[in-house]
Amino acid sequence: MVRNNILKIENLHVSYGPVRALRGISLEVYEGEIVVLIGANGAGKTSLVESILGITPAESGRIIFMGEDITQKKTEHIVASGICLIPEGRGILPLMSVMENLQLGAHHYKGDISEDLNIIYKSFPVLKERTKQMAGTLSGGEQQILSIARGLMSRPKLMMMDEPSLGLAPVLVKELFEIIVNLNKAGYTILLSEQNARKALQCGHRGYVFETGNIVLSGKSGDLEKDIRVQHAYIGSAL
Amino acid sequence: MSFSLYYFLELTAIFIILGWTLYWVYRIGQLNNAPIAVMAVSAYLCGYALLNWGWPLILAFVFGAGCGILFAFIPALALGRAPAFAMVICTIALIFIMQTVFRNLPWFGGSLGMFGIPKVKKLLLITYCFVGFFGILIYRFDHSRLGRAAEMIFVDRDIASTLGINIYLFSVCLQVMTGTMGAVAGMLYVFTIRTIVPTYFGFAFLLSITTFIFVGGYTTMWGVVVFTPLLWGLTVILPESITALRNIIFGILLMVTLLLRSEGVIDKRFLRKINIGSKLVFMKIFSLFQKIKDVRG
Amino acid sequence: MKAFKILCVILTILFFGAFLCFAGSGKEEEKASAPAVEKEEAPAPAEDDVYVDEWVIPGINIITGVAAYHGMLNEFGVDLALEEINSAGGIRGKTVRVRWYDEAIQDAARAIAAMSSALDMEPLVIMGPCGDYTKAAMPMAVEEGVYCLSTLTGTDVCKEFQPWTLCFTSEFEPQTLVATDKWVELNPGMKKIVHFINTQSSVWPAIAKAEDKGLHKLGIETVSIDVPNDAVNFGPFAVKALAEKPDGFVFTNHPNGMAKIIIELNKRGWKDNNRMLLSQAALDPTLWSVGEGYLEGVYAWTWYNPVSDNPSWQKLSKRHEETFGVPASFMMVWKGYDELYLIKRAFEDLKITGDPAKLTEERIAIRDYLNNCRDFDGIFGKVDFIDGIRQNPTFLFKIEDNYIANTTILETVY
Amino acid sequence: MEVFTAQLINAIALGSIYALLVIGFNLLLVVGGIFPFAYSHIVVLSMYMCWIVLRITGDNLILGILAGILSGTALSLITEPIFRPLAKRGAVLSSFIVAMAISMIITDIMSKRIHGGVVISFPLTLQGKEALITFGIATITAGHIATIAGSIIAGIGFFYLLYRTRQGRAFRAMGQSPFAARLLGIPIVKTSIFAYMIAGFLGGISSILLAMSLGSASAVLGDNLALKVMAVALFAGLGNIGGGLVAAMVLGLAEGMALAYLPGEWYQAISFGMIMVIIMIKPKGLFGAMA
Repeated sequence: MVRNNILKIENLHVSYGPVRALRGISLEVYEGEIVVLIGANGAGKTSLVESILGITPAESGRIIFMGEDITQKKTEHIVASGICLIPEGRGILPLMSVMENLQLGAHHYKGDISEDLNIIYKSFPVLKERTKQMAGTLSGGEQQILSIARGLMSRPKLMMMDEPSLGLAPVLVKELFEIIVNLNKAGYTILLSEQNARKALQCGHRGYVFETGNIVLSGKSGDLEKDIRVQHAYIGSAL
Repeated sequence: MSFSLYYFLELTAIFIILGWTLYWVYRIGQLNNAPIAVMAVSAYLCGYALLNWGWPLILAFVFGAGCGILFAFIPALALGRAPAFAMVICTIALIFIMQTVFRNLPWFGGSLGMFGIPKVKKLLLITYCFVGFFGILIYRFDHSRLGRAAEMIFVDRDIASTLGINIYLFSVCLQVMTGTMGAVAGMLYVFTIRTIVPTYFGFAFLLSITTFIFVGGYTTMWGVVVFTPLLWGLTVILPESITALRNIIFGILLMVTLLLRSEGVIDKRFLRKINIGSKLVFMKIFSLFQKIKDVRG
Repeated sequence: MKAFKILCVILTILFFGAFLCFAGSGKEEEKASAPAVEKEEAPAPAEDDVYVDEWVIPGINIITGVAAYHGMLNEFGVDLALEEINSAGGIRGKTVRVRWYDEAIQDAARAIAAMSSALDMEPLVIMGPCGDYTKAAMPMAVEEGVYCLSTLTGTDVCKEFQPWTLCFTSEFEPQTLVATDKWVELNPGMKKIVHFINTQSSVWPAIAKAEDKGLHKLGIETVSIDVPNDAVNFGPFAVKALAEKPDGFVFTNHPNGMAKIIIELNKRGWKDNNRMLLSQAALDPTLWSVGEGYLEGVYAWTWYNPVSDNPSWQKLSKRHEETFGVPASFMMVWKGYDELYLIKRAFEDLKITGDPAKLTEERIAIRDYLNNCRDFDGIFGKVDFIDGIRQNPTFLFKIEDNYIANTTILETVY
Repeated sequence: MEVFTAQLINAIALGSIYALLVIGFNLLLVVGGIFPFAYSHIVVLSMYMCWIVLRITGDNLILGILAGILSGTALSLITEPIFRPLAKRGAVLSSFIVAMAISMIITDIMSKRIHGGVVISFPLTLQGKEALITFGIATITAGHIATIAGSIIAGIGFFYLLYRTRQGRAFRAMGQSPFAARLLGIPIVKTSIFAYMIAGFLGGISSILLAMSLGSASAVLGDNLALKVMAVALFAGLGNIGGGLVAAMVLGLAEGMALAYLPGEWYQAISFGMIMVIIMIKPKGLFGAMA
């Protein structure tokens, strides 16, 4: 069945002053998919994610989301139209309570959000216990869950995650990827940029491999996993 | 030379020394106005020694400087670890406190002040000797091991302490050193004015120095040297018709400069360009000489 | 790099050398008195021609800063005088112009810059600094030997720089004695008085001391309360005063503070305004602006008569009312007017030529003439100057419907 | 006993003046990301605007009050584009100096261009000619009640705004981490403009309350208030809004009592000395920063 295209990037160029971070990137994301971006640090994964959200301006190329060109749009409009980013290092507000962080997640939505809160509290009971606590007092894992929950509050059509497994204990990483898969089953399209290539490719449908600002390889995650170059570079050879 | 030129040069030198005291302590990220309070202490004590005890000039000068340095220790020891803004308000408070203290102590002539400080011959030469001396001191500091340590503290205090730099001691030494410069500047200022009143070392003085250093550039020592004469000269030669607008012109100038170059006109990048540029020019001249010598040789 | 190190060493040695010569310069014996000690006869220049084609007199004034209205009112008075003099043929046939320099307020560096630019004009006389920092600018003028009309900076400062400066305020002690005697006489039965003072100003503490002395002589106890310049709320001072259960008040602080404290006292039940005496600096426009409606019956003493019927004062006061809507009373308004007429009289009587060759000679002539100028026809009528100090009578008056009424002139013996 | 209550009322009035100003100061500091030294000057300039309108319309109070509030808001909004590049670069120190430059310009305008620079005083209808309640020498004037009530209402309203409303959460988020705020879709420019507007609005109201309680305004009032408000903010901890209110009351009481019971000439040294000692002991301020 033909799934409609959520996100389409055509020949995107992004640079920070003299440094050219992205050199002509093109990729697509279809509804209900988990697309994985793997690559070394500084290969341009974070720059791509930030330029989609409009934080770093794109020099040339186009970003089309749900058929609408959002390249020049302001971040607040992009977030309101349904893209959320769970940033590297989780980006929660430590001196505000868990409840306030969640409420901020739905900042662009002016209506009643208590119904969304209940869903979140049902699916993540740990947040319900700590709802009045300052977010800074939560553990690493809990902060990651809060970050994801806050993303959900904005009712996204596309969830972008930038290295969510960073700094988590192995047992929590497993739990994290289960959450990602469950979310996907619940209908959320996810764009996952990850260092942990093995885990990411296992739960992802398709993947792109980044190197110094351009895509060197793309395809189904199964094929990528078997590809020798990917194994050498990111998974560590199975030999 | 004409009066206005003489006093222009004299006051520019004193403003430059005080600008450097702000620059030097800001090298480790602290904004310190204590030298202006130290100015008051050294000026008053030097004046008192001259007028009441009748000491010779050089002895009174050294006595004033000594008391100034001792006094500079008090805020330095207390403010070693203070963050930038806390230090600003503390030292401004110290200035007002010293003003009140000298106004109410019976020996210093109260708010009427002290009169009749003798005129010092060749004061201009002496002032510029001190400017040169302090300039060399700061230049050597900037290009020395200490300068690099200060840069490290400015960038990140925690990493600096991991490298074994004792930030507290560094800050105290810098504050006492700039206190000395403040003491010397205070006495030179009083020898220029030849009367002392508690409010000489107050808010108006602070405002002009802050303007000079922030427009000139507070991350390099040359910003103050270039911009103090420019800005102070500007206010002196303003034509009669627009002297009334002096404050507004100053305010707008300050605002525009800081918006365009938030670190002042002469910042580190500007200096690097000049260094590279001057080396190129120097090379060209040098090679020109070579050619002439070859041709003649 | 090595060359640079050597250069540094040489420079440092040079500086210490200069430092030593600093030691050698020693104290230069130069008291404030004039170099030429003996008083020679003022030279009457033979020919009557005037060297300059226009008299340009430098004036140092408060143009910028928070007290800019002082400078503006000073210029207001001088402009009127210039109009009158120039329309009546100027001084010795030549028109007069005043070149203003700005000394700002409480900024010594500005005061020096203003005075040095004025001195660079090789002037015959300077319509002197009028702010708190006259003392910063005067040593320069005294050393150069130029007479400065820094008229309102108090007798103490004037004595320091005598004979090179003129003072419109006379000795405070005799004046306050006469004023407080008359005031106590009009309000019998006062035992204890609260005295609001301001220790931050350089002129007012001396007046306060003289007033205290006068009151103590009459057996009245005084309690001093200091009102600082930057006070925002004046309630505490009024309460502190009322707590002393006084019989009356004397104000020797900033007019803005005077008016505010009087309002606070009235609001806290003090009704007897006659038992309040404002010191000589009170007649600032601030007093009328802030104190409107509360000053009924308050006494004040000054050394000039703000309701004098002298035609020139009436003219100035009328023009002041047309421009500002309030009749003139502030000393800054008329001080420039009298200064300019003093200069006119000196130039004409001494036949000043303005010839650069005779500059020093003429400066000393002007100095000696003005220091002891007899029955000068000022804005308030005839007045004498002895040793640079103006001999004023003392005026005590009451404030009615926000202006000055029934003035009594008290003869003062100096 | 009357004397003490009278001095207490004065001190509380002084404290509430500082509290009113420190709220706007902290808001601009937290959300605007700048050091708003010129905030008190903007408040005093709005007092002047209110006075001008009162004179033109012949003491029509409603128009005067409206003028004060509108000019406070407008002036604060005018400074927003000036500070925006600095806030974006996070150059707080440069914003302190630019604010000082603005305060120089405002003081110059007030000291020459309005009423010839002479101190302006407000009509008695605004100040209240007679004291409302008097017992002995202690009096409570309309101005006192207005400022105290005003500061309490402003404090509570401000807390409600910050901790209970959507916009308040956006303010605090921007204060703590502008990057995270952007990710959450908070419009950075619109929010900071809104923050300037609220601070300006509060400044306008404070200018009216100040006119009622002080009864007059002068060019130098701006500088005096600015120094005191900066001291209060630092005393409580930069950006700490709750702490700012408490510190304003504490400093107001201390200064009021110092004015009342200590010898006058040492008052300035003591009040500044106290601030210096506290900041030396706790450089981050009494309550720590950015709560």
